[in-house]
Amino acid sequence: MLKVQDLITHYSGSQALFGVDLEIEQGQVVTLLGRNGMGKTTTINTIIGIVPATSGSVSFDGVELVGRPSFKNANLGIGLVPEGRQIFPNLSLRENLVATASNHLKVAEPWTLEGVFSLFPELKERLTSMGNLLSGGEQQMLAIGRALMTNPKLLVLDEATEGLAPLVRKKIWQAIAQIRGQGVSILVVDKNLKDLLRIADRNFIIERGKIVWSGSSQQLRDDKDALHRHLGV
Amino acid sequence: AKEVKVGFVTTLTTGGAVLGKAQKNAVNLAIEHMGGKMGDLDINLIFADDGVKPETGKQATDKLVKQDNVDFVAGYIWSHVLLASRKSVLDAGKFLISANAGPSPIAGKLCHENFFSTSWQNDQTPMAMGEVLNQQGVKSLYIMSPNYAAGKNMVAGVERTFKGKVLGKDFTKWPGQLDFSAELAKAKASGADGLFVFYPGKAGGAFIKQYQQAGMKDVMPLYTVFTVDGISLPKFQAGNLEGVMGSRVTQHWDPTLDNAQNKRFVADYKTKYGNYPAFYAAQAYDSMFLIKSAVEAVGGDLTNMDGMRTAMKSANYESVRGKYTYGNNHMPIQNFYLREVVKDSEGAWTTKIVKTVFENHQDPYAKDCPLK
Amino acid sequence: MEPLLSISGLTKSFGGVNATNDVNLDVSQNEVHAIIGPNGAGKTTLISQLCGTLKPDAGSIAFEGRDITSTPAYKRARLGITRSFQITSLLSAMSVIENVTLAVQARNKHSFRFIRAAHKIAYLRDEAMLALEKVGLADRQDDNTAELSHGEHRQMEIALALATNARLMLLDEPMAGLGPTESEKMIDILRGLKSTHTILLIEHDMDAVFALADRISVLVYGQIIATGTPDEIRSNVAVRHAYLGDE
Amino acid sequence: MNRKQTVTLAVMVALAVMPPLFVWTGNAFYLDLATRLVILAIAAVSLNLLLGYGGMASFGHAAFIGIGAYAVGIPAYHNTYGEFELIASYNGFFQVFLAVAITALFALITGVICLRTKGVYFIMITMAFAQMVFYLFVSLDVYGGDDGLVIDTRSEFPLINLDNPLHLYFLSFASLTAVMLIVRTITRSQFGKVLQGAMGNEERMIALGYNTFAYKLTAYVISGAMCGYAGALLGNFTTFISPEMMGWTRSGELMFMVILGGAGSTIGPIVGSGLFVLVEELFSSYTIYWHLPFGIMLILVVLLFRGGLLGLISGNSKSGGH
Amino acid sequence: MDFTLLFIQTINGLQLGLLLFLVASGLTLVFGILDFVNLAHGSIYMFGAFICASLTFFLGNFLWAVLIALPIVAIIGYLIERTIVQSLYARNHLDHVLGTFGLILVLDTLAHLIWGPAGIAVPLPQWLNGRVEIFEGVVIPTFRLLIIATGSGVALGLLWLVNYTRLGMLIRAGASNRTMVSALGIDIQLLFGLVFALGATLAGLAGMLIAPITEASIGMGGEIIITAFVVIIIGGIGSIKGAFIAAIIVGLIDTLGRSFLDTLFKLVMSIEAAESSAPAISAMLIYILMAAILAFKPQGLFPPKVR
Ligand SMILES: Nc1ncnc2c1ncn2[C@@H]1O[C@H](COP(=O)(O)OP(=O)(O)OP(=O)(O)O)[C@@H](O)[C@H]1O
Ligand SMILES: Nc1ncnc2c1ncn2[C@@H]1O[C@H](COP(=O)(O)OP(=O)(O)OP(=O)(O)O)[C@@H](O)[C@H]1O
Ligand SMILES: [Mg+2]
Ligand SMILES: [Mg+2]
Repeated sequence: MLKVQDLITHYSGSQALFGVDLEIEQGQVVTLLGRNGMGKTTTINTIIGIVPATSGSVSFDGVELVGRPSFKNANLGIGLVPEGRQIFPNLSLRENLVATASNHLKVAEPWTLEGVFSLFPELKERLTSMGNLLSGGEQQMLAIGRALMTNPKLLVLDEATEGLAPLVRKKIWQAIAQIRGQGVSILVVDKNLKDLLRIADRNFIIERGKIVWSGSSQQLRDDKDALHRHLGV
Repeated sequence: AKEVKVGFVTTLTTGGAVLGKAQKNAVNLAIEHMGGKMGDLDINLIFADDGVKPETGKQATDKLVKQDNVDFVAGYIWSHVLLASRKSVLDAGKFLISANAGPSPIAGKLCHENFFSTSWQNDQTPMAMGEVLNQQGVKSLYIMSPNYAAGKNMVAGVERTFKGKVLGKDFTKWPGQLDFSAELAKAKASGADGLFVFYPGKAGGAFIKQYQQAGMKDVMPLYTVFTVDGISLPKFQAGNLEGVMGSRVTQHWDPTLDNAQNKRFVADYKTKYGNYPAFYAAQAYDSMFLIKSAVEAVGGDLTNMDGMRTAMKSANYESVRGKYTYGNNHMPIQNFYLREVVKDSEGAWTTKIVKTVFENHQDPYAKDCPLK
Repeated sequence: MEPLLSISGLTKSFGGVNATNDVNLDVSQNEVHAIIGPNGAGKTTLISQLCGTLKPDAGSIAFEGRDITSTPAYKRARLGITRSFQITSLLSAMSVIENVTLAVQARNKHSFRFIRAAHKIAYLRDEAMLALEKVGLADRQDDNTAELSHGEHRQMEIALALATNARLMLLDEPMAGLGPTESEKMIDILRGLKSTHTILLIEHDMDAVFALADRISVLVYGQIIATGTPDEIRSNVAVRHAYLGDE
Repeated sequence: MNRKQTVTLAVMVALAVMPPLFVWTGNAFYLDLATRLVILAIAAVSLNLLLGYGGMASFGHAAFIGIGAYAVGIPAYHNTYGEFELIASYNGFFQVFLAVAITALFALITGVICLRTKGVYFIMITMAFAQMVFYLFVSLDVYGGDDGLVIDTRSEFPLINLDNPLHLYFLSFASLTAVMLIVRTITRSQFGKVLQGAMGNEERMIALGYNTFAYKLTAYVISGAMCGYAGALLGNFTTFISPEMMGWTRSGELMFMVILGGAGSTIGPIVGSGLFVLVEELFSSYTIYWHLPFGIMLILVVLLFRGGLLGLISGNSKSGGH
Repeated sequence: MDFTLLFIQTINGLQLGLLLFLVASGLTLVFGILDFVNLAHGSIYMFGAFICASLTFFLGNFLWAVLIALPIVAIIGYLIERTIVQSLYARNHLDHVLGTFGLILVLDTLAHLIWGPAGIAVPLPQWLNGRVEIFEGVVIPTFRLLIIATGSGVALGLLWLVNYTRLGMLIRAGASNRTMVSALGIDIQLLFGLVFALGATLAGLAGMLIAPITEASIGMGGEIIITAFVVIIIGGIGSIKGAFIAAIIVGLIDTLGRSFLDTLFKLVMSIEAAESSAPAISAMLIYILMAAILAFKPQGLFPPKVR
């Protein structure tokens, strides 16, 4: 479904990605692991088109994404929960969810406000609060809800559980499993290795802008050396 | 061939360029009428733009004086530009000829032997209007004018001669205020016999429109100075502002003045540029002939400053306003006329002279000038 | 011993939300006191009131026995209270080292020093480097802050707090955004501060909390529902239900 | 030596040697132009302290220039025409002191109010105060109102004679160099770093313990006073002052000089004011429609070079402001 | 005090306020929402006036001219956005200021080249040129009533658009975070282009409505732009409601100041002093007002909830 080949990205001068290869199948949960500053976010942002790729290819359902504006890529069915939440501060919580909601793929049962609120009941009480006045965790939930409201078939979560209470985190993992059940693929970056490995089908480890390891969760648990060398655990 | 270099500083950019363009046209026409020569000398004319800013005007003047080394600097529509530039010209020992601006200091304590005016001192025109108001039996007056130096001069001028009662005065924000609804409402409420205003340039157009839209024409007759002129009238006509028809203005000159020089000027200006010349143009046209009289009087010897000065002082040239003389401060002593807005034979809006208000009128500041 | 920080009756509400509701809390010298609680419970709001960016509706705050409830934020910082931001707040137009240098420089009484070039003042730079080394950003000292990754920004956030050398550090989720490795390291750093500093730690990372905290307070809906040692809290049924959610 | 320093040196050397050459080759007008340029550059450099290093885009700096110029003109006027004996004087030191003191005081008072605001609000409130000064002088009939005030006698100093254009030029040039050095020193000092920090993220600086308001106010007063000094020079140069000099368009021009050259660098504002003055002179001598190419040039500079012309020269695209 | 006069002046103030609102609304839209400082807003206002003036003479009817001029101005606005503004969003405000100042010079000179320096007086159809007697002694020019109506209509329309439509949400979202809006599937470029064009259209409309009162002239943009900024600053940047209320306040204060300040001053000082200080103070009035409001509310009367 998503196939990234030899992706190279530069930030004004300095190179951040040195040829990333990565693949996601329909309905899979795939993780991208790596220490801080290794290029996880850059990979994600390049896939979507927020950061322009220098070279390489990203094909999504047979469409080449590199070189296209990000809104077109998003409309193919990629939903992003960006690093650092990035909710719209000057929109109310409800507006944040509604403003960019869409159903380009004509999903039969699209996400609704109620759907999001049943996932995060906390949000319901803050319906009219401005985005910037929400607590860090509330913002994070909102960012996930906002991505869901675009009814994606590939959900990309960049540190989507940062700042969430343990209970909520747990709920999110459950939700992910549930969404996957509906045929949605998921690319996830997160620090909670234990939780991730429990739900992931496939894991990629990135180091200095290159994929240095990939394999199933069981393989990774067993590969103590890789865990230690690339992730320091 | 030898040449006489003349710098002409006027406004060529911004909205004020309408006035500058009229002056430039008139100066070019004057040169044409002279056949490009003053005596035996070729005329080398350099126009410079002041952008309605004193600093820009001064810089342009400096360039004319220091870089182009002109013999005469003429022009200057705006008082503040003239005041800022004055020292540059006079300190360099050149002649300075104002073709419009006439602020009081220049007629009084800042007067200078090398300065001449082909226009008027600010107070004179409104003084004539004050006299007109007396003659017409206007007992009470409402006054409106922009809140800047020339505006205050105008008001002071009319108050000098007007004998009735001033019921109210509004000094409006300048520049920038073009909506006069509040002031017009006040004027109307005052119940005065007449309304005196001074709104030069585009403020004049705006004022006249609103005067008409407010329906004041039948209630309170309008008396203006420097508001209705050859530049604004065609615009009023195009905009169908009948309200201005019949309104009264005073001026030292009119296109209908009966002398040969004026007839040629007005006729050729109309043919060449398609409309009646405004007073700005008339004064600019005169300034060239004043210079010509000086150059010819000394036989082209431009180092003979005294000779040229004496010649100019005698005002011995064909002025479009007819004969006039110079006071000790080198401001014209001249007639002022009452003019009325009328349609000409072809239906174009213009003015005609109703009568002479002042004969050989001298400005009130001449006594402050140490020159004899 | 008198507590370093003493909070009593602190109340703040936004419209209908009681973000902190009659909070009473003492933090003693050289203690790591963790505050945990669900999202939106009012933890950040509490910190903002302690450091002076938010004005409480009621209640008082005393630092070293002295009432600072209405002391402006910058003065509190001078007294020795520093904070880190949950949502990273750095000088992104400056280099990494410049950021930290400014934090070191803040230890001075004032910075109305106009003559000497700041980058030539050795101790400022040395101290700044020390802080950067601690968080592992020493090799990025000359980079532009905007060019660092999210996790690196989080590390800088802590470096700044460390560099002020304040006696009381209010740390708002210092582990957030850090990878597993980096988190481990951060726990070590904070542990190292224990002997010299007092820390009020807000954190959702329970491993860190249980590894570091001397005492833990649980904040729910703006109210402290429990305070105790890590073991007491771990076994508190209400806390497990409202927050931890395990089992 | 990096490119920026090379440019700085080249510009300063050119400013030091060219003007006397103009005089010897009989191009006195270009000496005038250079003097104008240098004086405006002083104002631009002082504005840059605020704008480039403090993120305070003052849109009212022309008022400081105007007040500075009137501080020369008014004492001279009274010395010539009497009244107000207390301040009547041609003494240059007195006039400059007056210019600097009054502008500093004005900056202090208005700064306390203006600095409560930020960003565009700051731009507008500084403009508001400048407009008040503008209308104040427009209606001050004693000093000519909008017709302005002619300065018959320039400031008198021992040894130097400001009626001599070269003396005036070199006084201005020396002042520019001094002001540049002052700004450069300040911005690299601890004070300067705090100022730049406050520009970047005020909340963070407060959390670190800085009373950012006091630092910003100090910078505002320093900048205002330097601009007042530039005004005193300008008054001596034009020998004429009018409220027009403090209109918002002039404040805007100053701002453009800084941005055009490159905010937040020592030489930027000088390059900017140089370009502004020279291009204006050059273009306007060709056509009265010179604003058209001038405007296109400004647009192109903004579109193509980040951080003004200096961004082009030094090859980095760091931009100042907010 | 004369209450009829007070009433008339209040209506005059209202009318001036609504006219200011028309200019300011486009500015606050572009500034508050696109976070773009458009100094050239005034020049577009001027273009609106000139285009409409020319069309009035060409078509012989003012209203038709307005209807045709509006889309023309919108297209001009859109083109300006595409060519220049678009690449400046990501820059800081000062770059906007410099770039749009350049644009002012270009547009004003173009206007000078196209229409000459003279300015154009715009004739009104007879039915708009008259006056309406509201009640005994209170007569208002018809056209000014039209301005009041248009200004109020635009205010309501904008409030609805920005606050209650999804388009409005997207516009606001785009203002705070372009990248994210785009990453969530919205063509932000197009959206911004349209908003800019709308802002330009509003500026143009204001120019068209002022032209029959004053005239279309070079430099009219520079005269209005500062006042328009004062209005949106007092109101709080980006707030349509704020701009509306501030415009009315400024209109009223300015008009009433001009009308009654001298009378007021004469109560406490000599006639001489009153006559010379009243105009000075009334010219400063809106600036004093702005400074005073900002001193107490540094982000205007209705600060954006976020920025
Ligand atoms: N300025 C404000 N105006 C209105 N409501 C606010 C404001 N700041 C915070 N809130 C609300 O107050 C509550 C407490 O917020 P706070 O940020 O303190 O939570 P928190 O405990 O830090 O949560 P988290 O763990 O998610 O960061 C939240 O519901 C939030 O929406
Ligand atoms: N805007 C930028 N300009 C220049 N360099 C950047 C920029 N953003 C990131 N980088 C650099 O690119 C590298 C990869 O950054 P990236 O954000 O992709 O890391 P990451 O793996 O997501 O890290 P983290 O876990 O901290 O979020 C880092 O070294 C970072 O410094
Ligand atoms: Mg990342
Ligand atoms: Mg929080």
